[in-house]
Amino acid sequence: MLKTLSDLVPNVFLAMLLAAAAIMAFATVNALFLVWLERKVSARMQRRYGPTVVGPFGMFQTLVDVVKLLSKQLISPKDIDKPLYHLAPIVVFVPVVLGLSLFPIDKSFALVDTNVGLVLVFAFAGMGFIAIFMAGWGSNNKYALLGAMRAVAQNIAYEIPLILAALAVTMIARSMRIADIVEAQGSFPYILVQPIGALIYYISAVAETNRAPFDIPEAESELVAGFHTEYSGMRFALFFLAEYTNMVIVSMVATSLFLGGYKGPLLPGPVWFFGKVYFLIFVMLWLRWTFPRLRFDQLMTFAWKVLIPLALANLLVTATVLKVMS
Amino acid sequence: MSADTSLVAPGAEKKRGYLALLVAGFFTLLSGMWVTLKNLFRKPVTLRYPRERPELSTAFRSAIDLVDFEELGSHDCVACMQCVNICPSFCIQVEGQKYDGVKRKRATKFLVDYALCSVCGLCIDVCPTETLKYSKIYDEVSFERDAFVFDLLEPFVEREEAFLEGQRIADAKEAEEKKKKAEAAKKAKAAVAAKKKADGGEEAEKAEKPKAEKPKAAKPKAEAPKAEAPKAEAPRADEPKAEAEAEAPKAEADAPKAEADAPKADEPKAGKVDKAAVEAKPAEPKPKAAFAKPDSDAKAASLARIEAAKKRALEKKKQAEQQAEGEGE
Amino acid sequence: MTLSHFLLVALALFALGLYSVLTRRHLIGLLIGVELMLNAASINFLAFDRFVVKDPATGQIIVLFIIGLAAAEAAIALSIILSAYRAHRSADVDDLDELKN
Amino acid sequence: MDAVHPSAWAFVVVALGGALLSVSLRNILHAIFGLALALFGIAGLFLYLGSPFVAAMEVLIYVGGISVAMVFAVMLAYSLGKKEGGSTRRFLAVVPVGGFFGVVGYALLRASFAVTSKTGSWDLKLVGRKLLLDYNVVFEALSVVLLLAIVGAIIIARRDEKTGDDKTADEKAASKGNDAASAEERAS
Repeated sequence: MLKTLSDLVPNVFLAMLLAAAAIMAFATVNALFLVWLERKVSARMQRRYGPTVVGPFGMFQTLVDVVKLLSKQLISPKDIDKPLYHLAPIVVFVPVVLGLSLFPIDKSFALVDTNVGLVLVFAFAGMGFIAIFMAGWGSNNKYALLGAMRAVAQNIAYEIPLILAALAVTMIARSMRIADIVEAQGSFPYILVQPIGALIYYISAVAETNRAPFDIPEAESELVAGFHTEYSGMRFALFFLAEYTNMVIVSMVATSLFLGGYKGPLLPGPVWFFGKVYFLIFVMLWLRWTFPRLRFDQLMTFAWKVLIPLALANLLVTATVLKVMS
Repeated sequence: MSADTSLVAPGAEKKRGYLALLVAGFFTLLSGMWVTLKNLFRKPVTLRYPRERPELSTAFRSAIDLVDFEELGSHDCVACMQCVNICPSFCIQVEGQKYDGVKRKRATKFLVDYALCSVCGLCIDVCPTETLKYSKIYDEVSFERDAFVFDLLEPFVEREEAFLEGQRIADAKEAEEKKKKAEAAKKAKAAVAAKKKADGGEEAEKAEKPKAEKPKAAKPKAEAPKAEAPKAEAPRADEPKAEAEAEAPKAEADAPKAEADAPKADEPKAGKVDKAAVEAKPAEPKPKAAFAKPDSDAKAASLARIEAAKKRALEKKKQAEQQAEGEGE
Repeated sequence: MTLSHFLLVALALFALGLYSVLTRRHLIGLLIGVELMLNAASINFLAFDRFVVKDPATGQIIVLFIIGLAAAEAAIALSIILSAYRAHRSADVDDLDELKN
Repeated sequence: MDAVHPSAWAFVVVALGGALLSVSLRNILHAIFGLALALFGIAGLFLYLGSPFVAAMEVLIYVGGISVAMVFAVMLAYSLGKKEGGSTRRFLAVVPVGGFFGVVGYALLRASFAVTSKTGSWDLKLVGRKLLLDYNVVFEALSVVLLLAIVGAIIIARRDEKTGDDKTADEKAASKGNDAASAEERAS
């Protein structure tokens, strides 16, 4: 049976502290690794070397960057909306930490286990918009505000196909508990049953995390850096951290829903789980360094005219097939 | 919304249906991803510049440098001033001195202002001893103009004494041989004169002249083919680090002739190593000297300048070593 | 926490919502008040569901209905606010005193 | 049935604090973020009341949907110019609200409820089944209401193309955002 942290640590507060510490540590290390990976992958795709100097293969480059960011002055622009501006980097991190705790990384372990895990993940992802808005509005900067509005419009548009695609899977698995969905995948992953759903989910997930080619909220050629234009030093690093952790979360969802989570031959569960997660993240990097950015109207057209109808059709077909088969 | 918002370029594509377009678009995306995937596993084409340096073409031209002749153990500048005279940019300064017991003049000062040099190569063409060549310097950077004044004699300063000593001996030998020959010639002449007093001495004088001049003319010619080889043979060819340089010249100076034979034997090999030498060369610290008052011949000042240049070179060397150590991947 | 605690909390939320509706002049302020009141009702439903009712599914369903209705209401209200703002260049309740337009 | 774990008070504090912020803050945008905080706290209370699904829905729809839509609306129709209600207005509001709170609170404290033990289950499947069988009509009606709300929101918020000649340039510039706004209203 699935064990959770509260089974292992009886004291609730201690368990919460432990979970928070573990998640923060994971998020930080993961972001350090991912930034390095992104730089390396992008470099190799452009036939450059990428970071090579600090540490083996330049792996500690991001560590050095973090030290640099930590030592930087925190600049607050004039006439900012102070509470919003200062709260935004913290708020953006809350849903990320909450969302990371929900995934079973092995047959027998997840930090938290609820029967509505999937819904919770999407709910927490939705909370991220608030922080983006706070940052965009609080910065008193037109680029930040435009970036925030774009980010929210985009995220709301792409959340629909995201959830619809995930819904098709929950219909097959007959559960919203992530562990159950993973278990229901038996010997073959759901990507074979739901190829279109998986594709829709993945595209929407890339858009949800504001990654290229959907990185319109932070399109540097038009909006400087979008909603975090005015943030410097560690505040900026927190946004960065949240972005990269968001990538992990959507990849974890995709892994659990479509790729069979921790399942796999020979190797232990966590290895499979994280291997799949990082493969999906690699594909995200791959996409980013392959495709040019969409225009905003193209982005919206794609969401409303392509992804949502496809996702709805997918859901309908799935429901029909399930009804006929049962 | 207008047609502008459609995902498709206007025109031929519009005939296709919604789903067909989607599928076609999807495969287009895949082909794009295939391109980046292929490139992901290719070797990078960039050079990590301060650590890796480009292999410069043999046709590469930069400021002039003195050739380090293997068999001489030093350069062969005789301070003839031809390069100074022909230089259109007035960027060369040469002074020479005659030493006791050494036949030829030696340069005591050879400054090139790279900031002025137009790399026209006239000095190289005009050099009678062929001791000038293009250097491979391409990344000299400085905030001061003086930093571009190179003291080309700098690498030779340490071995100058030894060279002069060797040259004295060689010249003495030569002089002796010459004397002997001259004596022999005299004897012969005397003999001939004695023999053919009746014929007159005009013919004998004619025969003597070319004999005396021959060794002079032959020498540079014999050196010329050798001159390329030493580059490869020199210890810095194998060890790009400038460290070895300090010790090497002495060894060269002691036994110049023994080493000079070696490269001849395996010339093709040497040619290969030559490339490495070319690549390694720019990494060596180039001597620089201040050029504050070019006309003042105060020797002390110039010595001080050379000292400063040495210091700079040492610092550079250290940096280069540190970089070499810190080099990753 | 027992049932009456939850009911008191819900009451406090409802009172705050009511206060907001009464004092705010910005249209969105009114909407905020309404949302708070709706949520107070939701808490009441779930609290009774948790402590009193025998079948717990019913309360959840009602709360879900409330949430759905609130979403619909918010969408309509916001679009009305937008069009009112466009017509009057103001989202202030006191400025919207004409029947025309 | 036994009482809820006392750590739920933390969420009570969050909910009431957020509500206080949303009521008292003058900046309407801050008030919306206060509302989001309050809704988050209320979602936590739902969790303690035994329904994680409703809590998740609360966060998903209220925090991620409605409050975001409100912020969007504020940004499209932003007017902070006027001060919120004066002190007389506030005082006039406090009297009935305080009265209401006092009366109902008193009634609540006096009342006694028959706390019973559960017979049904909290299972999500049961909720779904009931939703589609017992409450089918309500469910369908609600979906119709949502559809109407979507269509109505679009129609109301949409600029009337024919009579839109007297709009100022400023408004025309703002109209670009309307598509996004209606899109996002559809989402919520």
